[in-house]
Amino acid sequence: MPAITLVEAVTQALAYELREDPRVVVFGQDVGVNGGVFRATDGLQAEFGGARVLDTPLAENMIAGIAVGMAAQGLRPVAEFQFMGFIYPGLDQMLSHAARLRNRTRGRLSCPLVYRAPYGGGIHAPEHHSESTEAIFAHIPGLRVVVPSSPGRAYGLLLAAIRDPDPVIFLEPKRIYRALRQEVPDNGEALPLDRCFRLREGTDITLVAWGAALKETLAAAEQLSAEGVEAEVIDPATLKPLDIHTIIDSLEKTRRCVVIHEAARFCGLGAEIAAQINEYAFDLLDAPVHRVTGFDTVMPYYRLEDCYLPDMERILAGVRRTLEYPA
Amino acid sequence: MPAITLVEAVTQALAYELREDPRVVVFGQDVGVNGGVFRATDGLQAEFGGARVLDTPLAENMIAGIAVGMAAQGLRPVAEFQFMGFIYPGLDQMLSHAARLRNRTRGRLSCPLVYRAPYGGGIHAPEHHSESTEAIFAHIPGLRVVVPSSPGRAYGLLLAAIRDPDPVIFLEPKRIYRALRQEVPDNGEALPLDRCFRLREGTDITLVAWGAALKETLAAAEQLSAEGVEAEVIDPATLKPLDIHTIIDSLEKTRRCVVIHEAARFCGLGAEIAAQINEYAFDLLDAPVHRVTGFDTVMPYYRLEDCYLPDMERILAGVRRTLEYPA
Amino acid sequence: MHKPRMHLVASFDIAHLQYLDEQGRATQALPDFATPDALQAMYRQMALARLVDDHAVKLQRTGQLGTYPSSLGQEAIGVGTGGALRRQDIYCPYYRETGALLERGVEVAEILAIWGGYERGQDFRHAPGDFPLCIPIATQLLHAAGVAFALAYQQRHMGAEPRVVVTSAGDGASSRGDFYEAMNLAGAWKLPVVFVINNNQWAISVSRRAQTAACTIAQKAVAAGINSLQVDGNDVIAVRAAVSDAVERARAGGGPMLIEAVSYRLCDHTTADDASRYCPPDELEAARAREPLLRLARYLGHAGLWDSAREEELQRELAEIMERELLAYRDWEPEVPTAMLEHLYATLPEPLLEQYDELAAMPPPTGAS
Amino acid sequence: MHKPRMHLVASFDIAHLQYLDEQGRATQALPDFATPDALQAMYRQMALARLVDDHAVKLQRTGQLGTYPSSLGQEAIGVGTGGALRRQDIYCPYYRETGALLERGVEVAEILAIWGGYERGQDFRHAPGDFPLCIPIATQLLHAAGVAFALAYQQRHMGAEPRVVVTSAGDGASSRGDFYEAMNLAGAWKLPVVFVINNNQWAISVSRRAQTAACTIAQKAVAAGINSLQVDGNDVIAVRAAVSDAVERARAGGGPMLIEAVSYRLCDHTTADDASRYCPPDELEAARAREPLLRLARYLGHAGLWDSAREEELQRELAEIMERELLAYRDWEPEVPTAMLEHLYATLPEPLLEQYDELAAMPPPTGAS
Ligand SMILES: Cc1ncc(C[n+]2csc(CCOP(=O)(O)OP(=O)(O)O)c2C)c(N)n1
Ligand SMILES: Cc1ncc(C[n+]2csc(CCOP(=O)(O)OP(=O)(O)O)c2C)c(N)n1
Ligand SMILES: [Mg+2]
Ligand SMILES: [Mg+2]
Repeated sequence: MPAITLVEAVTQALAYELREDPRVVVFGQDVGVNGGVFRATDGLQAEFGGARVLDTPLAENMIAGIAVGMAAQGLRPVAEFQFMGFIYPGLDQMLSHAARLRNRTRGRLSCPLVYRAPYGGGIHAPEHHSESTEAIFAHIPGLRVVVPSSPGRAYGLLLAAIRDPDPVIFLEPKRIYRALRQEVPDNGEALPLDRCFRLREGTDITLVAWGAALKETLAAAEQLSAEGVEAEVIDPATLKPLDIHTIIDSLEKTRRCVVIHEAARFCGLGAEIAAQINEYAFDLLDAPVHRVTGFDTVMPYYRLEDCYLPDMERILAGVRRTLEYPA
Repeated sequence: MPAITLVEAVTQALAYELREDPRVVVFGQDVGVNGGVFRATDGLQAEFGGARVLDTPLAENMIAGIAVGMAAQGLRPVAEFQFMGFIYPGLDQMLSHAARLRNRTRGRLSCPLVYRAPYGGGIHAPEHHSESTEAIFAHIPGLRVVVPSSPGRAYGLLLAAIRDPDPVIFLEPKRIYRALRQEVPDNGEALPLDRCFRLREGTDITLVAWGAALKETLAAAEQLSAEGVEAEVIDPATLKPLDIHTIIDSLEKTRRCVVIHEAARFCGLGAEIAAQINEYAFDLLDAPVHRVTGFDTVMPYYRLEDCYLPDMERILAGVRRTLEYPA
Repeated sequence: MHKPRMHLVASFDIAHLQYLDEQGRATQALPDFATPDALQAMYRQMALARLVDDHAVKLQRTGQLGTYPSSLGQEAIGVGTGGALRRQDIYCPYYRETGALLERGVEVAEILAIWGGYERGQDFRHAPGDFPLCIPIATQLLHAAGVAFALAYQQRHMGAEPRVVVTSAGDGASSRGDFYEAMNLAGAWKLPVVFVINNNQWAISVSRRAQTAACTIAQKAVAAGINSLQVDGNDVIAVRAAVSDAVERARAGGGPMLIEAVSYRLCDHTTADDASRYCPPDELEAARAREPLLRLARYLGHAGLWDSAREEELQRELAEIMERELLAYRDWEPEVPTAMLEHLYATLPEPLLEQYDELAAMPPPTGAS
Repeated sequence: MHKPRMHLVASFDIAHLQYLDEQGRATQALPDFATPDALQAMYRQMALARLVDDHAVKLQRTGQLGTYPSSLGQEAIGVGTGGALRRQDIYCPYYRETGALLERGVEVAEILAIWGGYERGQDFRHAPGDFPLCIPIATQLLHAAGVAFALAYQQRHMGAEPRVVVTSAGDGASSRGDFYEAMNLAGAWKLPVVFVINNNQWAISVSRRAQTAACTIAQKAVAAGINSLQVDGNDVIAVRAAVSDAVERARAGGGPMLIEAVSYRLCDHTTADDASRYCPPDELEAARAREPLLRLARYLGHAGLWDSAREEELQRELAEIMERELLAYRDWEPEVPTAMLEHLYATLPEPLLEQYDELAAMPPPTGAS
């Protein structure tokens, strides 16, 4: 079994589900012959035909809106937004309809759909191509927000997202689309949603991160280990609804926590995690929950993007500060 | 001087600035002859003419987008969205352009504009008419998010917002549009943005709330006072950028804090406030920061809206829990 | 510049359809479906819609209902449209839709419940595939395009029978990008969807002329390369004929269509509105003379198919229905606080259990109205 | 139903304008502006645009520039459009705009800096009122409508001279609601704005035909009730004539216009794209024969206004300019980390000071490219 990248795992999951479930349709800009600008849908139109893998006209609001109609009528639409920076015209449909249809019809109609988008910075792309605004979606009741951080989790979580009876925003960290390879058996086995993954065991500090930021976070954990500090690393994966209990459990051991995310800090998901830790584990804490995040400004053009993204230096600095607290 | 309501204070501020600054234009759906569905622009078209107070076609994305062009070209547009529930089609323009134009042109062009919207629930309005998603906007770098909670602050803060050289989302708590009257001199004096207002002094606990939720919060503070508990009540008013220091200062006295907001809890602004308190005042705290908020679900149709909104009971329960901590 | 020579690359005509003029006289031979029975049935449905609207407004005025949008004067559009669909077709309505909802089998009590603050009103018992009333303007047009894709897909790839979706919106909605994006996709993908615009001349206080420089709404279909037609929206026969024709063409694979039904809002926008602030009284008066019930009654009268006795009998019958439905609304089972979390997801996620328990401990609200 | 009688309520024609055919022969008398000097100047600008694009792609291939969108084959649209504006007019461009930017006085080094990862490239020194290049498709069309309102407002109420805004977008952009909303407002408010669509037949891999069932983009203006015209976008004279005419009409208060310039993308979508995955080679070959530089060169050659000596001289001159600009780009002053906070607000809000200090303490990035 050849080892595959995260983006190939996405393709593999889409292909699996297209094959198994005739209700699944995949659509978006350039997802057909071109296979998507990141090749996430490469070969799918050739295998499943233009009736199930479709290029749409260029209109994100439309893409978000038709998915609601398709899902309510019994299909399992998987819609691609080319970059997260272009998802916003679709927000109205996601918030006002996809997230609410089940509730407002008291369960009569529902929205089993997936909105996929590559997200995050660090690939030297032009303006508006490096967004990470997961917190906006995580604030919306009725949605699920899922971020994979490895080929295996991309495969298993995307299968789960497609099969989930409710709408899922599936954000793919494009900086690590091809960063590492894993063997991912194409066995159709989904991974659980709404559950954190513990990526590394440790006793001294808990690091919470998701998506591409886990690359530097795990590297920081290795570095710390060389220094005798064992960090526990937790990937929430499903950011909403958030499984806080796995994080709290970890804190019972470590009593210290750093949250790392690429997104701007203010009202980012780190704030919610910090607030919940504060609520559920106030007495456990030996130091304030520290956030290592993007800055509260627009993601800069590529010359400065490495200064914006949390790197190992900043993660290590945050960890040391937290370990040394009060100092 | 007659006492006026919050919505009348909005009208008074708009009229003042239309009179003083020929660059100001007011537009939106039904803001002309009809004076807005809440009458916030009542009489303005009659006084300032159809060239400066304009009904637009029905398209929120358009309203948000043309404001960017107007502002960049030297006008001072004040755009009304009829309800916050209909602002989302404009989010793309707000996030991708209004908030960024100054930054991406390195100061050459800028966006001195105001996007106004009535917000919040509790007026028995239909579906989608009771939203409070200020946290979405507060996450966006480059925006200011301002919420008045009294006629005086509505007047002073709206003047400040119109005069501010950067884009402001001005959210008007419609539940208290007509809840109380104050004498508000029409003297053109703006109130400061980016500063909390201390609405009540107290030593035992700090209550942070904004907009309509202050009504119940202040009532709860009175009730507590009768019981011998003196709550300090802080209205951030500018939710982004947030003046955390006034809140921290208060905590130096009280060491306990409850944040109250109508919006859904998860990734709401209460999370950011709790996280920052945790960061800046960890050692001050005698109890976890407690959040009394809307539930993490869709704002229900009106029969249940009072169950959704934080009421005095829930605020008092939150305060007691925080005061009694650890219990 | 001096006038250059140009050549023509495309041409478009917009046509208007009418069967009954303002005096209720047939302007041409009626379509086959317009049998005496069918016309009387349409009249009855329009009269019921008017009665429901009238009662709903009164309920609101007496604090027994929330904001309500009457369709007074526009009954022909709803009834003509609703009647053109088959049961298994799908309808994606906007909010001003009494006539069409009744045609679809939605119960009057359900309609009242929606505006009375109960989500469960949207759980249309007899129209289980239809979309709920849609408040955010024009967004439903995209749902309809998605439904149309699904129907065509299920027909072609899953052996389902051919079905069609009809969706409606107001003239104001035609300014929203959604309207255009939905039509454009429907055209590009040749989807079985019919867009019906209730051009009642107002979007709250904004007149049709302030809304767009286009002289018809129908011509907006040209942008999407799809067919369109303007109909006299006060002539239920014309509406029904046009929508039926479009629906059956779509069913046969002929693609989408836009229908502009020209009418007039003879009432406030909703009970929260005061149209006297902006609506010219003479314009309103003139429009009143063109209204659809009077027109059809006149036609039926000329043809000996209607008289005051039958009218009285009809009103008695409708009043009874209304009575029953009002009771059903008054006895509507209240929602409990936990209801707001019960249908958010298929299964309540664990992190929400705590909030669910908090709601479960709450006393039910006391008679909010 | 049997065919009912309908009456016509509106009719629309879409015209096409061309001056030079594919062989560079005049198909009609040229407009007055088309003097030998003017034509040679347009040729020069198109050639410069092509050279800039060519070098930019090479810079990208060698790691010295980020993703770049060439306008190869579409130079007539940019140059024809840019030349139709007066200095004080405003331009709201999309991202595929080399020719128009050069016409507006934007420096080549600024263009390279934008795509080279420096925000400061957007600070157009010689076009201070123009909007920056716009990446989110179609959003700039709304800015243009807003600018047009401001220009008309400043003229009518603040004594400013009459000015016009021109904005551009691709064929793909015409599927976005923004496009329609912008045109509709421009029509309803009669704004001085001209919309120019570069119909290069592709939106990345999605063909014009997959984008819409409309047979022209020009006809989309019918939805907004505004005028429109299709021009041969490979004929710089036609583009310039059409845009100039529209601009001057708008300046005189005649309202907005949509111009569809029909061309072909003779290159990859951007350097990140591989058009061979989807673009039929024979279609591409056929399009190459219609390209704008060759066409104008042929016309000028026939007229004795161009020959290989002049071409060589021109290329030498342009190469020198390019050399100079490449140096300016290479010497572009790097941005320091704090730059990302310096222009976010007019004044840095106090709560951001801490983050500013953190950035100030950072070492500047080491030669990211
Ligand atoms: C997106 C959105 N914006 C604003 C509103 C508020 N609103 C409700 S109805 C209405 C006017 C709609 O006019 P039209 O489309 O002509 O339909 P009509 O009510 O006249 O039938 C407006 C602005 C809304 N419901 N949705
Ligand atoms: C809103 C938005 N969606 C998607 C993209 C990604 N994207 C960049 S260019 C492009 C195709 C645009 O095609 P067209 O409008 O025809 O312009 P062209 O590039 O052909 O000149 C797409 C989909 C984007 N930049 N913005
Ligand atoms: Mg209307
Ligand atoms: Mg194109």
